[in-house]
Amino acid sequence: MSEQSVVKRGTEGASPRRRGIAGWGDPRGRRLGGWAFILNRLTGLGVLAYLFLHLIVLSLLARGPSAWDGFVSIAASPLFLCFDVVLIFGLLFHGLNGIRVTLVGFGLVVDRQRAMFVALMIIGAIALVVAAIHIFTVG
Amino acid sequence: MTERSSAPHVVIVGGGGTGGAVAHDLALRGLRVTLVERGELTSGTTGRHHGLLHSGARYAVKDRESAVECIEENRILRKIAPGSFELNDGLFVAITEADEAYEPLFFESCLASDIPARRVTRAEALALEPNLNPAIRCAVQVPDGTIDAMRLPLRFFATARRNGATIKPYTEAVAMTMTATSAGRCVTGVSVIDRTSGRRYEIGADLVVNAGGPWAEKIAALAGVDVPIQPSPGVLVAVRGRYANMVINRLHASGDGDIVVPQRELSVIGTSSWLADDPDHLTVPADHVAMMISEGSAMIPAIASATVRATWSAARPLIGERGATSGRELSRTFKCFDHAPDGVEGFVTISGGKATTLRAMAEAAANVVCAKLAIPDPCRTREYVLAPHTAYYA
Amino acid sequence: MNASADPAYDTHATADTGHPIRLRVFRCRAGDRSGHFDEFRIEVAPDTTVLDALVAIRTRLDPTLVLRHSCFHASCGTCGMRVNDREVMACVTKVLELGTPTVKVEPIANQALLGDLATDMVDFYARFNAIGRPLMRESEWLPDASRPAGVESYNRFESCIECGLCLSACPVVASDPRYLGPAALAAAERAIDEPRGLDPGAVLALIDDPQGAWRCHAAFECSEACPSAVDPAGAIMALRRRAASGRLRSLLGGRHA
Amino acid sequence: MAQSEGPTPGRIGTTWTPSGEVARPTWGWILQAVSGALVLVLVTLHMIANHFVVAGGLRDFADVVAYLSDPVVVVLEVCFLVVVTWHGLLGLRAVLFDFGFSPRAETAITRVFAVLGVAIVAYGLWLTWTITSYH
Repeated sequence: MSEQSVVKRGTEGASPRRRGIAGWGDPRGRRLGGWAFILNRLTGLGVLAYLFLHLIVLSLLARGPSAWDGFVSIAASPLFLCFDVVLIFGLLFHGLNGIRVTLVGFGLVVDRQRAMFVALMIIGAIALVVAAIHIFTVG
Repeated sequence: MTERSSAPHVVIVGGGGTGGAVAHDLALRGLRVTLVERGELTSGTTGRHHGLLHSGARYAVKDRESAVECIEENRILRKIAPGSFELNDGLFVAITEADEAYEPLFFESCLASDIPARRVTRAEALALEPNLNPAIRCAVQVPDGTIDAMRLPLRFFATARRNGATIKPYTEAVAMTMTATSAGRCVTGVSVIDRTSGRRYEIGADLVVNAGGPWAEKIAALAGVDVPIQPSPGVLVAVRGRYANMVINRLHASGDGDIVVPQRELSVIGTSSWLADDPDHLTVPADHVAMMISEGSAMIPAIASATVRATWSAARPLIGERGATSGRELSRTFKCFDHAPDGVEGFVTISGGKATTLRAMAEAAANVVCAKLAIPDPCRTREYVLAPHTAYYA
Repeated sequence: MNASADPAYDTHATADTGHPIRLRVFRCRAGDRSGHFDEFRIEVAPDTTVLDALVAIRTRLDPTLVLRHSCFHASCGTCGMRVNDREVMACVTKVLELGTPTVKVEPIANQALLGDLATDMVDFYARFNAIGRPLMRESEWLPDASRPAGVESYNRFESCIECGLCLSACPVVASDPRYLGPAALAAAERAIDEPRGLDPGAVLALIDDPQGAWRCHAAFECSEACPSAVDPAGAIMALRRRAASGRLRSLLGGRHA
Repeated sequence: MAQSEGPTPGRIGTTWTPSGEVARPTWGWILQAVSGALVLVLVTLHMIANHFVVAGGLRDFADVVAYLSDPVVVVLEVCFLVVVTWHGLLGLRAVLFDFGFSPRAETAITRVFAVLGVAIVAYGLWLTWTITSYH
C-alpha cells in the first residue's frame, strides 16, 4: 500500500521572501564563490575595525614612552598573539581574494576564477602557517 | 481596442494555447473576456508539448485536412509572432528501404497539400546535418520549425490583455451557474476559487467557452454535458546537446519516437501514444522512454549516448468516442461543439487540434461564439501581430 | 517484485513504489505577512522529480497548493524553486538524488510571491525590458553543417529561460532590489555581443550604472544556480571589462568605445 | 499588474530605471582596485619594516621613534595610511550601500565618510609629527 499523507500543518515560521542580509550570510546552500563573498566581507570589516583600533592605540605614542611601553608588554601576551594570527588571516584572505576579485572584476581569467581562488588560498594557508610560527617563536 | 461596457461577457475556462488564442480573438472583436486557469498559464498540455511548428508534412499522406490546416497556420504564425520560432526548417529522412519506397507518395502528398517540400539527396542531407545516421537513403526538406511551447501562447495572453481581456491564472472553475430556460438550461456564470487567496466567487457570463484541452470532459461535466474528448498521452524525452539545426523527422507513416526537435541546448525526442482516462494521472512508462531513445538514435546515432535531461508525458486532447483502440486512429483536427442541441445554452467547447493550429481553433470557436451572441465583427487574428511575451508581465 | 524490471513501470510514479519521502512545502496565501511549512508524505520512483511530487500532492492531497509549472524539461523556466536551500528547476531535480529523507521546498527568493511556491515575475521582466534584449540568437551550432536552401540564417532561442533562479541566489539582490541583477546583465552582454538592431553603446551606458554591472560582488552564485548554462557572472565580468577598458582608453586620450 | 496581490517586498515597479547618476561607477571600481593593489604592496612593506627589519620587530618607544626618523619611512607610512583609509572606507560604503538605503541616506553616508577619511589622515599626520618631534 502506498504511503501518502498530509503529515503536519503550519509547523513553523517561514523565511521572508526577500532574503535581505540572510542572502549574504546564510551559509546554507552556498557554493565556493558565495563563501568567498561572505569571508571577503567579514575580513574586510574586521581588518577595517583593526585599522581604527590600531590608530587609537597608536595615540599612546603621543603620550610618551611610559604609556607605549606599558601597552607593548600587554601585547606580548599569548591572547594578543592569537589575535595577531586572526588579523594575519584576515589580511591574507582579503588581500589574496582581492587579487582574484580584481582580475575577475576586470573580466580577466573569469573562466579560471575557481582554480585561481584555490591556488591563492593555498598560498595564503602556507603564509598563515609561516606567520603564526614567526609570531609565537620570535614573538 | 476599447472595452465595450455593454458588450457581452465571455468566460473562457482553460489557460492553454487554445484558451489564450480564443481570448485574443474575442477581445479583438470587442467582447468582454475573462479567462480562468486553475494553475499557471500553459501548465496543462500546452507547455508540455513537443515544441514543433508543424509544416503539415507529417499528416500529408493520411490526413490531408490536418496537413493543409498546418501549413496555412504555419505561415500565419510566422507572420503574427516573429521571434517565437526557430526557423530552421525540417528534414524528413528515409532510413529503411520501406521508408524510401514511401518517399514518392509522401513528397507528392506534401505538394498536393501546398507544403513547399524539396527533395534532398543523401549526400546533401548529410552535409546539412552531419550527425544524421549515415545509412539514410534520401530526405525531404519542409518548413517545420521549433516553437517555444510556453512563450508563443503567452503572446496571445499578453495581446488579449492589452485589448482589454482579464486573465486569471490560479483560478479554478469549480461549478457552472445554470438557469432554467424554456428550451432547457443555460450557463450564466462560473464559480471559481482563487487558489492564491482561497476566496470563492462567481463570475457572471453571457457565454462560457470550455477550452480545457484534455480536461474539457471534466469541465463539460460541470455543465452537465458530455464531450467526446479522449486524453491521449505521449512520452517525450529531452537530451542534452543539440545534434541538429533542423527538426529531424522519420520519413514513414506516422509512428513513435520519430521526431527530434532541437530547442535551445536540448534535443527533444517524441513521442508515443496511448489512451488514458484522467489527464491528471499521467505515467512515464520505462519502455516508452527506452523506445524514444532507440527510435531517436535510429535517425541521429549520437542520441543513444546523450545525457537525458528530462522525461515526461503530455496528454493530447483527441476528439473521438471512448473505446477507440489507439490514439493514432483519431483525427488530429479540432472541433467546436455548441452544446445547445444537448439542451445546454450558453456553453461552447473547443477541443482537439494541436499547438500549430491554436489560432485557427480559436477562430472557429470565436465564430461560433459571435454567431450565438450576434456579434458581427469578423476575425482579425490572421494579420494582427502579437505583443511580445514579456508584455504579459507588464 | 522488482518494479523497475516491469517494462511499463512508471518511472515518475508518485505512489506504490516503496520509497516514502517527506516534503516540507512553504505555504503562503496572498496578503499574508509571512508563511509556514506544511509536511506531506508520498512515495517516489527513481525518476520522480520534485515537480512530479508537488503536482501529485496538489492532485491527491491538497488542491490548494499553488505552484508554477509548464514544460517539464527546464525550457520554460516556470518551476524554479529553492529545494533544500539551493536554487533548482523542480522539473529536472529528482527527489531521490537529493539524498535527504525530508525535502524542503520554498519559492525562489527575492521576488514577489503570488502564493505558496508561485512567484510573480513582473519585477524580473521589468529588469529584462530595460535592456530590450533580443529573444533569438544566431545559431552557433554545428558550424560544419551547410545551410538548407530557403533558410536565411540559422537561428535559435537565447539560452536564458527567464526562470529567476539567478536573482534568487544573488546576495546583492537579496538586500537591494534596485540592482539590475544577473539575468538582465547577461542579456545586456548578449545584446552587445550580438546587437541584432539594438544600440550596443546605449546598452553599455545603461549597465555602467551604480545599480548595473558594478553592483556585482563576484560571488558567482548566479552562474552556479543557472540551469541553462548562461553564466551570468561571466557575462557581468565581460561587461565590466568593456566598460573599464572604454574608460581607461578615454583616459589615455583615445575615443570612448 | 492586477494579479500581484501577494506580499510584495521591495517591488521595483514595472520598469527598471537606471539611477541616472552622471558619474559612472566604473571609476569607483577602478580606484578601489588600484587602491587595493597599493594596500597589498604597502601593507607588505609595513609588516616587513615593523617586524623583520629590526630583530624581534619594533618594540619599545625608542624603536618607533628611531624608525620614523627616516623620511622615506614617513612618506611610505603616510601613503599607506591614505590608501588604506581610502580603500577601507570605500569598501565599508559599498557594504552599506548593499542594504538598499534611500538615495538621500547614501549621499549622507558618502559625505560622512569623506569627512571621516580626511579626519583619519589628519590624525595620522599629527601623530607622525608628534612622534618624530621626540627625536
